[in-house]
Amino acid sequence: MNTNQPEGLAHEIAVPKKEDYHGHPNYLIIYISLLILFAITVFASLIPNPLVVFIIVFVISIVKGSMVLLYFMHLKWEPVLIWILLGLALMTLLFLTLGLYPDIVSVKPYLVTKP
Amino acid sequence: MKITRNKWQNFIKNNLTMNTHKKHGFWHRYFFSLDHKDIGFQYMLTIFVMVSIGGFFAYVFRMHLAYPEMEVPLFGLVTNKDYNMLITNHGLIMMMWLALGMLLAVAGNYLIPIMIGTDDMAFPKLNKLSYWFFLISVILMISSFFMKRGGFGGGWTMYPPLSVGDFGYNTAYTSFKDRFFTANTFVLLAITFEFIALLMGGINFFVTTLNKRAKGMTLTKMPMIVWMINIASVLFMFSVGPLIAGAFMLLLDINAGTGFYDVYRGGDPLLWEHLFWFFGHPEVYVILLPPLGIIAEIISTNSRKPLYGYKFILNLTLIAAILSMMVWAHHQFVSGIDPRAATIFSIFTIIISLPFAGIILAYIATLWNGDLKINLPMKWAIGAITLFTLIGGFTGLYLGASVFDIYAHDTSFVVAHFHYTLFPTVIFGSFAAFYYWFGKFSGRELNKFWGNVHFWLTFIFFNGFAFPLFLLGLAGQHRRIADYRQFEFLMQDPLPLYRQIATISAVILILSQFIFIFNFFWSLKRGKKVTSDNPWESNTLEWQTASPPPHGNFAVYPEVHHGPYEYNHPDREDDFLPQNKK
Amino acid sequence: MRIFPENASSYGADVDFIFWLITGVITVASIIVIFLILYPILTKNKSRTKEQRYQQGKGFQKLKLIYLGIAILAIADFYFLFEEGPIWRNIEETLPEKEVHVIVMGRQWLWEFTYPGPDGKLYTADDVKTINKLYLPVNKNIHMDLQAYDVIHSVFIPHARFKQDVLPGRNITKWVKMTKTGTYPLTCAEICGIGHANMKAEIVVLLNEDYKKQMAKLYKK
Amino acid sequence: MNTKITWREIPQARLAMWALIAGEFAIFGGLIVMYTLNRLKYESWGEMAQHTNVIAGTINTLVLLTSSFFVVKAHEAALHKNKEKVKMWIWLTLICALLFLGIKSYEYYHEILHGFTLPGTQLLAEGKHVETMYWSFYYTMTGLHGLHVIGGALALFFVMRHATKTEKDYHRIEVAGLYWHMVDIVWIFLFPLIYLIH
Repeated sequence: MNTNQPEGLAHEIAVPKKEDYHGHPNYLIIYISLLILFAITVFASLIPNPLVVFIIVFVISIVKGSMVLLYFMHLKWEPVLIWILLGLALMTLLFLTLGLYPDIVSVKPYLVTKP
Repeated sequence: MKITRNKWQNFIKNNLTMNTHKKHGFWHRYFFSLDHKDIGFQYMLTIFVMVSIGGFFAYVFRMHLAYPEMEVPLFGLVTNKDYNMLITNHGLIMMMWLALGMLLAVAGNYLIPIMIGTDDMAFPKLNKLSYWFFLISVILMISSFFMKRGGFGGGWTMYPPLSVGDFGYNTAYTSFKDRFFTANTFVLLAITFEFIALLMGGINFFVTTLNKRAKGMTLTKMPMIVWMINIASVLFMFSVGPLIAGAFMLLLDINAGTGFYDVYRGGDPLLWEHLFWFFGHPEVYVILLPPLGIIAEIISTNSRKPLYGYKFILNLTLIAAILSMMVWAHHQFVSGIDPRAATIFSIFTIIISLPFAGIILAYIATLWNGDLKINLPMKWAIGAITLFTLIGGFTGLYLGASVFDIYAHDTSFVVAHFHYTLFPTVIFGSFAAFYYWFGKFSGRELNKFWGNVHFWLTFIFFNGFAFPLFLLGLAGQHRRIADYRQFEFLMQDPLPLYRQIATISAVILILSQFIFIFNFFWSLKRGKKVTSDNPWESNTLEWQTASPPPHGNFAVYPEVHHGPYEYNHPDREDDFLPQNKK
Repeated sequence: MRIFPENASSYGADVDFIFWLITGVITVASIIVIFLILYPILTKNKSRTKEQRYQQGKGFQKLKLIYLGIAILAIADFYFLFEEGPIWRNIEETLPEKEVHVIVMGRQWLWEFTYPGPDGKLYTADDVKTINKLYLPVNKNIHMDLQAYDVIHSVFIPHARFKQDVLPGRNITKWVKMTKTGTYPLTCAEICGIGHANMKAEIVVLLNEDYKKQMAKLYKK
Repeated sequence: MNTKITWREIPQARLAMWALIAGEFAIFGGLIVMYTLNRLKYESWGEMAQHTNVIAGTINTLVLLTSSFFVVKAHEAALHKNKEKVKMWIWLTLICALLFLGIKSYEYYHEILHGFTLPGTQLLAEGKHVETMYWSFYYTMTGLHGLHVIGGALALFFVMRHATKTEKDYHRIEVAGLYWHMVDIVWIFLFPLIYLIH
C-alpha cells in the first residue's frame, strides 16, 4: 500500500513467523461427534418435563459450542489473550443474567386494565 | 462507458489510497483520507458541530428555567414540548457524540498510532468506514429534530412506554411510513450507527495497540493514555452488546408493533432500564478513563517526574473496569427493582470508589516532589482532577448510598453530580489535550493569553453553573420540569436566585467557549509557528517527530528503549529521556 | 434558609442523617485533598534534588501512604453502608403493620388516588377516588400501592423523603408515615411526556378525626 | 505441532475477527439471556414452541454444522494454497448457506400463513397476549441470525474470489471462516432454546 514507507517497518513484528502455527485436529471426528451430540439433543427434547429438557439441551449446547470454538475455530491453539477476550464476553453475560433474573423471572405482571 | 469507469478508477486511486505525500483537495482531506490524523481531524470537526448544537440547546433551556416568561433570544418562547426535546437532545448529544466521540474516536485516532510509534491504524479502511458510520449517525440525529412531530422528547434514557409512543401528543399513527419518520426511530438508528462506528473504531485501536507497536515498546512501556483508551474501548465493546440488541428490540416495538417493552404483551419496561444502564454505567468509565490517561501524560511531563506507580494505576484501572460492570443498578434504586438487589449494587458502587481514589492519589503523589511547570495544559489537568475528585467523586458517595439516593434520585442533585463528573473529565480533559497537543497537531501555537482567559472563565463559571444545582436538588427540585413556578416549595426565596445564578453562569460558560473556538481556528491558520518539535520536553514518541507529523508519522521508525515517564533520570544531564533515545 | 424542605415523615430524619454523615466525612476528606493538591503547587518543591524527584516517582516509597488513603476511604465507605443498611431495610424492604391503604396511580398527566370504600377494603366496587389531592391521616402507617396507567412516572414527596418510580405492569407497595399535619406537594420525578411539568398533586395530612370526616364526605359524593 | 505462541504473533486480521466475535457474543448473548429468562417466566411459550417446524429446524442445524465442517476443510486447503479445493469447499459452504436461508424462508412462510407474525396481530385477536412475544423473539433472533448468515456467506464468497483470482491473501479464508463458525455457534444455542423446549 504505502510505497514510500521508510526502512525498518514498525509492524514487521506483526507478521507471524509461521502463517499457520496451530495444530489441525481430525475435523471429521469432531464433525461426527457434533452430529451425535445433536442427535442426543433432538431425542432429549422428547422428555416431557420442560425444565429437564432445558437443562440437558443447554448443557449439550455449551459442549457443542465449545467444541466448535476449540477445534473448528482453533481456540485451543490461540494465545491466552483470545481466551481472556471471550471470557470477558461470557462474564458480561453472566452479570447481565444475574442482574436481570430477579426482575424478570420472579415478577408477575400486574395489569391495571384488561388488555 | 469505458471512460466513466476509468474516471471512477482514477478517483479511487487518487482518493482512497494512502500512497501520497502530495497536497490534496478538500474532498480528500475531509472525506476520503485514510490517514489516522486526518480521520481524527474529521471526527473533531464533526463533533464541534454536534457540541455547538448541544450547547445551544443548553443555553435555551437554562434561559427558560431562570426566566420562564421571557422569550429566549434566538429561539423564542419555549413550550413544554420544546423543553422536553431540548433537554433530551442536549443529553443525548453530549453523552453519545461529544463524550464518547471526543475521547474514544478523536483521542484514539490521533494519539494511538503516533504514540506507539507506527505509521497508521492496523486497518485504515475500517477506520474510514467507522468515520462514515459516525457521519451517518450525526446526519440521522440532526434530521430527527425536523420530524413532523418534532424532536425526540422522551429523556435521554429513552425509557420505553414513552419512547415507543408519541410523548403524549396524542397523534394516531396510521401507517408504517408514519411510524418510521418519527424522531424515536431516527434517534435510535443514529445511536445504533454510532455504536457500530465506535465498535469498529474500538477493534481497530485494540488490534493496532497489540500488533503495531514500535520495536522495543513492551506493554508496560506504553504511555498511560494508550492503555486507558484501549481499556475503555474493550469495556465499551462488551457493555454495549446487550444494548444494541435492546435498541433493535425497541426499534421493532416502534416500527413493527412487537411488544418487548409492552406489559400487556408480556414485556417489561424495566428490561430496557436494565439494558440501558448495563451499558450506561460502564459508559461513564469509558468516558472517564481516556481523560485520566490524558491527565497522566500532562501531569507527569509537567512535573518532570516519573508517573507515580505506573503498574499500580494500571491494575487499579483494570479492577475498576471489571467492577464497573456490576454497579449499573445504582441508577435504578427507586425504579422498582428488587430492593435486596439494590443493597448489593450499593455495596459494589461504594467499592468502586476505592480504585479511583487510588488512581487520583497516585496522580497527586506525582505532583509531590515534582519540578512543577504550571502551564496551560497543566492548569486544565489540575483543574480537572480537583473538580472531579472534590465534588464529582465525593458527591457520588451520596448517590451510591442507597438511602440518600431515595431523596436525591431524579433531582437537580443528580444533574449537578454528573455535570461535576463529566464536565471536568470530558471538557477539561479535552481542553487539556487540545492545549497540550495543538502544537504537534498543527505545527502552530495556540495563543497563551486567550488560553488563560478561556481557562479561568470556564473554571469559574462552570462552578457558578453547577454548584447551585446541588442546593436546588437538596431543596427538592426534581429534574426535567419546564416551569417551576407552579411548585410553591421550589419558588421559596433563594431558589429562583440560584436558578438565575446557574443560568447566567451557564451562558457565560457557553460564550467563553467561543474564545477557544476562535483561538483554535485562528491559530490553525495564522498562529505562531512552533519553534521546537518537543516544546514540553516530553518523552513520548509523538514529540520525537516533526510538527505536524508527516504522512506515515515518522521518517525513521523509532525503536523504544525506555518507559514513557523517565523524567529527571539521575544519570542524565537533561531532565528528560525520550523513549527512542538510547 | 434551610437546605432540605421541612421533614414531615417518620423516616425523613434518617435520610437527612445519612446526608449529614457523608457531608461530615467528605468535608474532612476534601480539606486533606485540597492540601495535597495545593501544597506542591504553591511551594513548587524547589528544594528537591534530581535524584529525589526520580526516585520518588520510581521507587514507590510512599505507596504505603496511598494504600493508607484507600484504607481510610474504605473504612469510611463501609461505615456509611453499615449506617444506611438498616435504614434502607426499614424504608424499602419492610412494611410495618397496615393502618391505612391507598392506591396511588400515575397517568398522563395527573395523579389518581383511590381509598377503600365504607367496607374498609381496597379493590372493591365501592372504592372512592380523588384526583390530584391525597388525604392522609397523621401518624398512621400508610401503605401505598403504586401503579402507573400508561408510562413510567415517579412518586416524589419531598417533605417525606419518599420517592418511588411507578411502572406499568407493576404494583409496588411502599409505606410512609406522616408526622405533621399540613399540605405537602407530590410531584412526578420521571419524564412522562409533554405534561410532565404539570403533574403535581397535593397531600393533605389531617388529624385522625378530620380524616374520617373527609372520608365520609367522599363517600357521600 | 508448534503450540506455544505469544500473542504478539497473532496476525492482526485474526485478532480483529476474534474481537468482533467477542462483541457479537455480547449482542447475541444479550438476546439469548433475555429470551431465556422470559421463557422461564412464561410457561405458555412452550405451547407456541410446538408450532415451530422442528423438522425444518433440525435439517437447518445439520446444514449449518456441515457447512462449518466444509469451512474448516476450505481453511485446510487454503493453507496448502490449493486453489481448486478452496473453491470447492467454499462453494459447498455457500450452497449450505443458501439451503439454510431457503429452509428458513420456507419456515417463515408457513408460520406467517398460520398467523404467527412478528407483531402477532392474529394471536392478539385470539386473546393470547403474552404469546405474541414468543414470536417477536423468534423472528428477532432468527432474523438477526439470518442477516449474519447472509453477511458471512457474502464475506466467504468475496474472500474466496479474491484469493483464487489473485493467488494471495489465503489467510483471509480462515478469518471469514471464523465468522462463519460464530454464526454456527449462535445457531447451536438458538435452535434448542427456540424449537425444542415445549
